[in-house]
Amino acid sequence: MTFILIFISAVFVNNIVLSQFLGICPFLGVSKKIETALGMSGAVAFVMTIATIITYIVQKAILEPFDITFLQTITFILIIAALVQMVEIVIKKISPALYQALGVFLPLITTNCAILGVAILVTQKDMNLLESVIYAISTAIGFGLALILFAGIREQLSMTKLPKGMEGTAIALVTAGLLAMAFMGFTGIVK
Amino acid sequence: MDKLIISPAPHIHGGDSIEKNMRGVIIAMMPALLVGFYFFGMGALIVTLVSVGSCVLFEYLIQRFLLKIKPTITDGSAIVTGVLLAMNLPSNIPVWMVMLGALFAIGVAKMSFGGLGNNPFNPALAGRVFLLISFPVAMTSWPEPAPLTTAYLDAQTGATALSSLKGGEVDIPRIMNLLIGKMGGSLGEVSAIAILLGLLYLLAKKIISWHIPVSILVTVALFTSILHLSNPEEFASPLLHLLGGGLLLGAVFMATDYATSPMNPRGMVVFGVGIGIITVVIREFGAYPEGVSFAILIMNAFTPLINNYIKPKRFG
Amino acid sequence: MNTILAAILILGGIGILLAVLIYFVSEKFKVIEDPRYDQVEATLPAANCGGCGFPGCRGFAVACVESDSLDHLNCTVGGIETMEKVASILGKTAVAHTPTVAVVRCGGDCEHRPRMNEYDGVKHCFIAHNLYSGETGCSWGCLGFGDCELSCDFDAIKVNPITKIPEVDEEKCTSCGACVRACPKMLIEIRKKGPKSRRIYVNCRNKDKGNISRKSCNVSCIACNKCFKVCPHEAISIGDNLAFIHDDKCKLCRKCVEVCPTNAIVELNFPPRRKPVEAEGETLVTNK
Amino acid sequence: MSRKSNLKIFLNGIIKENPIFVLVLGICPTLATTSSAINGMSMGLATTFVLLGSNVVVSLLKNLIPDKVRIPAFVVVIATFVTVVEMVMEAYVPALFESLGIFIPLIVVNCIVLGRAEAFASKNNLGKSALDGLGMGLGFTFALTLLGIIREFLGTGKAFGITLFNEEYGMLLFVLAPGAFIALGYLIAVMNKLQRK
Amino acid sequence: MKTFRIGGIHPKENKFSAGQRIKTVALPDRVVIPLAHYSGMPSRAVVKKGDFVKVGQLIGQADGYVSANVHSSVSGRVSKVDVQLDASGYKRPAVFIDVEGDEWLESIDLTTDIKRECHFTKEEILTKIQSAGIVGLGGATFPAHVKLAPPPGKKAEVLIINGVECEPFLTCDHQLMLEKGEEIMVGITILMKVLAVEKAVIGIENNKQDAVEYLRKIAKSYPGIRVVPLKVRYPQGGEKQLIDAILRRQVPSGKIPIEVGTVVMNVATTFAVYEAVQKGKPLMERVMTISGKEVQNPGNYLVRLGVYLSEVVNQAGGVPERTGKIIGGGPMMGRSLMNLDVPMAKGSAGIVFVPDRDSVRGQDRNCIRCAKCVTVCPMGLEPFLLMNQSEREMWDEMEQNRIMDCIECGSCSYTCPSNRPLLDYIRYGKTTVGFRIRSRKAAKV
Amino acid sequence: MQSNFKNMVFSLSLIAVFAAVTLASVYALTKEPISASKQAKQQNAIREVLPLFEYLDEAERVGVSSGDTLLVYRAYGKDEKFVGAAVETVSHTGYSGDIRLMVGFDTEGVIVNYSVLEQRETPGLGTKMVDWFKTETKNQNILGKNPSKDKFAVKKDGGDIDAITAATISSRAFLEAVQNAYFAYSNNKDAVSGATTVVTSGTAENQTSDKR
Ligand SMILES: Cc1cc2nc3c(=O)[nH]c(=O)nc-3n(C[C@H](O)[C@H](O)[C@H](O)COP(=O)(O)O)c2cc1C
Ligand SMILES: Cc1cc2nc3c(=O)[nH]c(=O)nc-3n(C[C@H](O)[C@H](O)[C@H](O)COP(=O)(O)O)c2cc1C
Ligand SMILES: Cc1cc2nc3c(=O)[nH]c(=O)nc-3n(C[C@H](O)[C@H](O)[C@H](O)COP(=O)(O)O)c2cc1C
Ligand SMILES: Cc1cc2nc3c(=O)[nH]c(=O)nc-3n(C[C@H](O)[C@H](O)[C@H](O)CO)c2cc1C
Ligand code: SF4
Ligand code: SF4
Ligand code: SF4
Ligand code: SF4
Ligand code: FES
Repeated sequence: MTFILIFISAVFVNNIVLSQFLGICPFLGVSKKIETALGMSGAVAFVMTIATIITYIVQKAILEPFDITFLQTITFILIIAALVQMVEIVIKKISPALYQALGVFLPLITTNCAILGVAILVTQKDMNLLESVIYAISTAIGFGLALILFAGIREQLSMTKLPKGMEGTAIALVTAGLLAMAFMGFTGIVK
Repeated sequence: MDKLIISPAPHIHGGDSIEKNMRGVIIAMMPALLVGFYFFGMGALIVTLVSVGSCVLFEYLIQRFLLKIKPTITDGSAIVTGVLLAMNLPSNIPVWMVMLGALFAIGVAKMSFGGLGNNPFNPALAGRVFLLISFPVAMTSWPEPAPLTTAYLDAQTGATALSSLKGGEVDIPRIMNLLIGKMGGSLGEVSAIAILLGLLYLLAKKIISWHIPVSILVTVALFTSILHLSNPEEFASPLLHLLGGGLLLGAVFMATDYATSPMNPRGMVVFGVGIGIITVVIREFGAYPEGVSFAILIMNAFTPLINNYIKPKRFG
Repeated sequence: MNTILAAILILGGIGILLAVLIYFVSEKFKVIEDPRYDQVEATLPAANCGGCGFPGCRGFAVACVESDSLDHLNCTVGGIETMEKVASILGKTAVAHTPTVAVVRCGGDCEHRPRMNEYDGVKHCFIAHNLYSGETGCSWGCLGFGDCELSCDFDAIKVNPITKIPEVDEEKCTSCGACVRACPKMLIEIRKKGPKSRRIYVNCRNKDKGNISRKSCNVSCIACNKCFKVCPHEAISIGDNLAFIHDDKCKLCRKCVEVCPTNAIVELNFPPRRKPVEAEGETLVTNK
Repeated sequence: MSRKSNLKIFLNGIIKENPIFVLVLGICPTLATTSSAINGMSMGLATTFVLLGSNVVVSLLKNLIPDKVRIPAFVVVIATFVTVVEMVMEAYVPALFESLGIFIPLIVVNCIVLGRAEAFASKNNLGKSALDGLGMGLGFTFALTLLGIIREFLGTGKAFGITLFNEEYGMLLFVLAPGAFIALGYLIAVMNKLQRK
Repeated sequence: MKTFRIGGIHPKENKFSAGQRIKTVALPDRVVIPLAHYSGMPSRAVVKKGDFVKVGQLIGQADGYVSANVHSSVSGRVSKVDVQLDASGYKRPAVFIDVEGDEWLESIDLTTDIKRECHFTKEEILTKIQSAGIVGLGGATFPAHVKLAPPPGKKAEVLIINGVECEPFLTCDHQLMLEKGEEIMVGITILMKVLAVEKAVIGIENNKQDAVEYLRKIAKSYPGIRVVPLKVRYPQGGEKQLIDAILRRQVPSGKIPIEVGTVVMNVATTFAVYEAVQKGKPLMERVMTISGKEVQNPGNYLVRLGVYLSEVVNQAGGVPERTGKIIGGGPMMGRSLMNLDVPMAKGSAGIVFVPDRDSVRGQDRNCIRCAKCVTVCPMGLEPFLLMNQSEREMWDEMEQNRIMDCIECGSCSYTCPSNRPLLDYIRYGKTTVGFRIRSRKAAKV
Repeated sequence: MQSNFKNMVFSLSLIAVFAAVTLASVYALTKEPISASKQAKQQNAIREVLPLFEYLDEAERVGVSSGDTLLVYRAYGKDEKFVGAAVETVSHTGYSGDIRLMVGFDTEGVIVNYSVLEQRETPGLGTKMVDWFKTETKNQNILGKNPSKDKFAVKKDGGDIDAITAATISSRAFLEAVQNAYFAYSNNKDAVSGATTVVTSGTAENQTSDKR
């Protein structure tokens, strides 16, 4: 049951993009087409889950016992950066098709603050490993949901003529605001 | 005629127009609006006039001075937005709030996207939810019905059927009152019969198809029945859900908004089912007593995806 | 002091570990792609206009790397400078291609070609062309709805709102050929720019018989053969009731211009003659 | 190098290539920490410090770092500065530290910081890099403060905590998540318009 | 009442010329017989300047399989073989003949009595149809002999006769059914014989009650022929819609009716088949409707091919004043004509005059996403989307959205409350996508 | 610089080491101030909610029925006289996130003052709790009230206290935390006289009627 609650919370109620404000650069950047949004969501889900597991273990097995949690930020980001790079290299070799689909997004993920954000959040929330993994996956799904919805809207907007000055980022942000407003309806379902 | 006109076929047009559709919606809203005027008196009238006036005015000003295009206020869509915004507000809400809501609806939710037809979210609902979030106090104190009262800001307040449910109170209005509209609530949502009259008119005039309203209502009825049967203590009866809040208003007038709903019957049904489910979830499990507005806005966001993946029934 | 030591050890350890890991992973999973693709692509203008005949700049880059010589390859946008850069990367030699420019071959502005009916459809050359021959009696001439303008990525061709005929800005035109493909009436031709941008061409594509074409437009080519006879360089040929000046043979002597009875031949960017010719057709296709 | 070009480098970040309005990078902290002007400004200054520091160090180290590990090395440098900021803030301005929360460590992934290190500091000398970092940082701070003022004003009727109109009239939405998006959206639209002129 | 299952509209019928008996148009001094057809290759002229031709004599030989013979509709002397402006302003090959008397080929049976028995074999009939130059008179002018010879492996089960005439204003098929019912029945039996089918169905819209009753009555003596009244709904005459309405079978995308075991023929085509087979008369005249809100004598006229439309119109009371637009064909699918100095062709089913106040399109506005175009599209397409994509030249996406299925019925443009030029753009997309598909196929070969 | 295995590893680890040294030293430098500032915050909070006192007992941990362990600081005035206790209490039923309070009681169990240590409620709604329950309008002031005598629940739930307008959820949570504090306090007072440590707080019932 708690897993379901974590899921609902992370996907709808406390959506990482729409209410936690993490991962907004890719949310704005790779949301022009539904297809790319799908690719990005997949890549994020993959990296986020693995990164959370590894950083969790590092935190519990190394940083905390040695009382050097102040190194958290630096170790986590190093791990994530290295991980992304390795994933990129490996995918490029073993599945060119997957690389075609995800490749362009991978470098963007390092600077996606949602990955680091989730890694830090699970340590702050005192979750256990399983909860952390569920949380990471759910968050990634929430990210994907927001991204894909948003991509749908933007694809539709690309078929219309926007007022001058509103094109591009401006309208994207306003749309995101309205989307976030709609999602506020979920508040209170789970804390 | 000196020069013949050459144009591609077809050479005739059915004569349907944006104005005709909007006029139809306005006519369809009249019964519910009049019931609102009756039960909430002066306040309802003031709120409606201010809402319509400011929607039209803002649309005009924005198009004329900011976008520098020919104003399209004559197409009537701003009027529809204005009336619907008003119908979604309590009748004792201060005028300046109504104006802010109208500004948000027209300025942010509609004109930023290029006006009629381009907006992904329902403007009137965006305006309403904006007010609900920004001024929760004013937006959740409902005046008691008091026929033809002249009270406005100082109206006697009470609870709506649904909010009293949420507060754990048991004083639930009788079904008859729900049908004719003798209950607390937004000024246009109270009378089920009046709204249904509007629905019949819209259907008869072929302005909307049945898919969206019916699928919403059926979904809510089914879902709440299941909940109610499983635990009558905790969950209210379907009848109360159907009649006791803004569901009918939303299902008939707001979810059917052209610009923000899916564009083929299958998609419309998916859309309606989505709204139904989200409404009940928010009402029964969420923080808000009323979920239709949010549900519609959320499904508005899904609309492009629905259009993208659910295609009309094809020939062959 | 203890924490400092631990920090150094652990951070250093993680750093080394990751570096080693990445190193080995990248060694193990190396993918080889000719790096010159990227290098060549980087020198190209990235206009992706297709003027070179390949799908986008990347395609052209691959073709440059793969082919034996660059003789038949030319980036119309970047011109010889770009091709020289490409050549130096690849150790090949670039050939200078004669500069060319787009030319619209219709002089039938509103004055010379009366409108006979009114088009009330989408203002789009292709759509109008598929429906019928056009608002004037000439079924060969420009429709004036600007498909060419839309197709040009370089803002080089614009329909003149008064004459309703497009004009090419020869400074901007890269002769990518997009407009040539866009024009449903096939009015646009990529021609040699000519010395000092001087060009002479027949400003008409009407293949109707002379009497018919004359009726619909009074600056049309009526295939009277006068230019053909007067041309000392055999640069003009006549076929399908239409004269054509071959830009590789034309020596810009301007004799044909003088004899054309309908002013259908246009001379561009020449200094004014001593004896001014009353040639209205010319003023139509100026580039200013 | 002349004075003028240095000034240009400095102003570049604040106006012409403002990281928020023009480059649209580092949006998360921009949105998350601007519910009040003071928070926005603090976040901006913290980022400025990191930018300045990392730009300086990167430009110093640029010749010592092999190309292939360039990015990881930069990241380490940046992360160091971020952690320093983190600890210092926790020690001396605990209240602020708490309200900015997770977004302080997240400066690490702020694309501006890495972006400037990569695009500018790794190619320029110390002085210029410092100016660039400072300019970019102040541009960022400017944007955050402006957004903070707007949101605080619209949402609660205050600016930097000073009441300008009765809180009753404040539109709560602007303090909350949706308002952040919307306010920034229009701010960028206005900036676009101003820039075009 | 039966009708097709997806989409459709009901435009104002305006059948002013209904019930007007077919009048024969007097012979002019000169005719210009076009050699080109809408579909297929133009025919090759087999006469030259100065030749004397009789009515019914072959003047244009079919060029290729999908092409049709052309016959002289008058007797007289060929004045030239040249090009002639067609209705859309392009020049097409044509034979110019100066009329001299009215001398028919001897092989043509000019009696009016109905010849019911047909003793020819299937092959003989097909040859007769082919040499008579019969093309579909329902609109597409597709050579009938091609349609009647299904590709190997395909077998027709039902013959459908298209008497729908769903276009507003047009009444020529209606009148033909009333006046030539018996002949049509015989024509149907001939077609059934060719196709070796046992069943034939005549689909007629309900607004032609008299035709339904009359044909029902005489159909009793023709075994296997049934008349089915249909609910009035445009574009019921489209063959895919008609098959769906009558048989509840949907022709798959990109396929022809034989795929679902049927062949559709128009009533006028059927009548032409009768005349060709039983009377030896090639296709050289047809019935057309002249109509319009302000036309003096709207009516149905029997016109020889090659007569200038202006002369036909003169006999119907001339061009009404303040005409803004002249449509060749019906107002939904017809083409607007540049002028009336255009010769009558096999496909000309009518001329409709539109007063100038009705002829200019309304100003188009934003799409309000009302989905009415989607609702009415008989092919289940999304016209608004196709238009948007066509505007942005997204050809691949359009192909995925099945633009090639569009039958260009115009229901979408007709309905749109925002007056969007949907079909204009869709046609543009369809042409381009069709071209891309063909060149892709060519590249593969 | 050329990238080869050796110098890659070398330079990276060198930078890492420098980073580690820097960080560790800053850590060493800020360690004291950080814990000092945390302490100061707590001390200030306690001072704010209690009458003047001389010294505090070591905090005692008291479990309450919500499962939390609360910290009780007993304060003594001159001549070791017990002047009251500050309780650090928490509620998890807030609108969003936990609500942490410091509540001060005098010797009788009357609330002296409270201060909000941590809350993430909505600005303009739930955040009003910071001074709502100290304000002397309507029936919302809890200072000077005694949880054992007054009904510490919002009016909607049949209590005596007026909830924050449009923020019933936050108010409920707030009052729940105060009640928890009181039970910890009173229990702790008893604990001196030897009673059990775990108490049942009345809030448990309130919670179940909270429909969600
Ligand atoms: C390119 C093309 C090829 C066709 N091929 C065949 C065919 O092989 N067999 C056949 O029976 N009909 C064929 N048809 C005829 C069509 O099925 C149809 O009857 C004709 O196009 C007229 O239909 P319409 O007026 O509804 O468009 C073809 C039509 C076209 C345009
Ligand atoms: C939209 C549309 C409407 C049509 N309406 C009619 C009609 O009313 N009557 C008719 O005979 N053919 C109509 N047709 C043509 C038929 O589809 C088909 O081509 C014809 O019935 C085949 O017979 P034919 O080859 O003898 O002409 C229509 C076609 C289309 C695409
Ligand atoms: C954006 C937003 C923030 C809210 N924040 C709070 C909050 O901080 N505390 C709270 O109790 N309720 C909050 N609510 C919930 C509603 O105000 C809810 O209607 C209220 O708690 C119950 O209404 P009542 O207090 O008038 O009975 C919030 C609602 C919204 C939309
Ligand atoms: C059936 C129908 C329902 C409508 N519902 C709404 C509505 O709920 N809210 C609104 O702002 N406008 C509504 N409109 C008006 C108009 O479509 C709306 O302003 C557009 O969303 C603006 O693009 C409606 C119009 C029609 C025809
Ligand atoms: S004018 Fe034509 S050839 Fe020249 S750049 Fe434009 S599209 Fe290309
Ligand atoms: S030149 Fe061709 S494409 Fe350009 S406006 Fe004329 S007809 Fe259209
Ligand atoms: S014209 Fe094409 S898209 Fe439009 S309704 Fe007809 S079949 Fe559908
Ligand atoms: S009918 Fe017109 S306005 Fe309606 S959806 Fe189609 S194109 Fe848009
Ligand atoms: S700042 Fe969060 S993703 Fe860029």
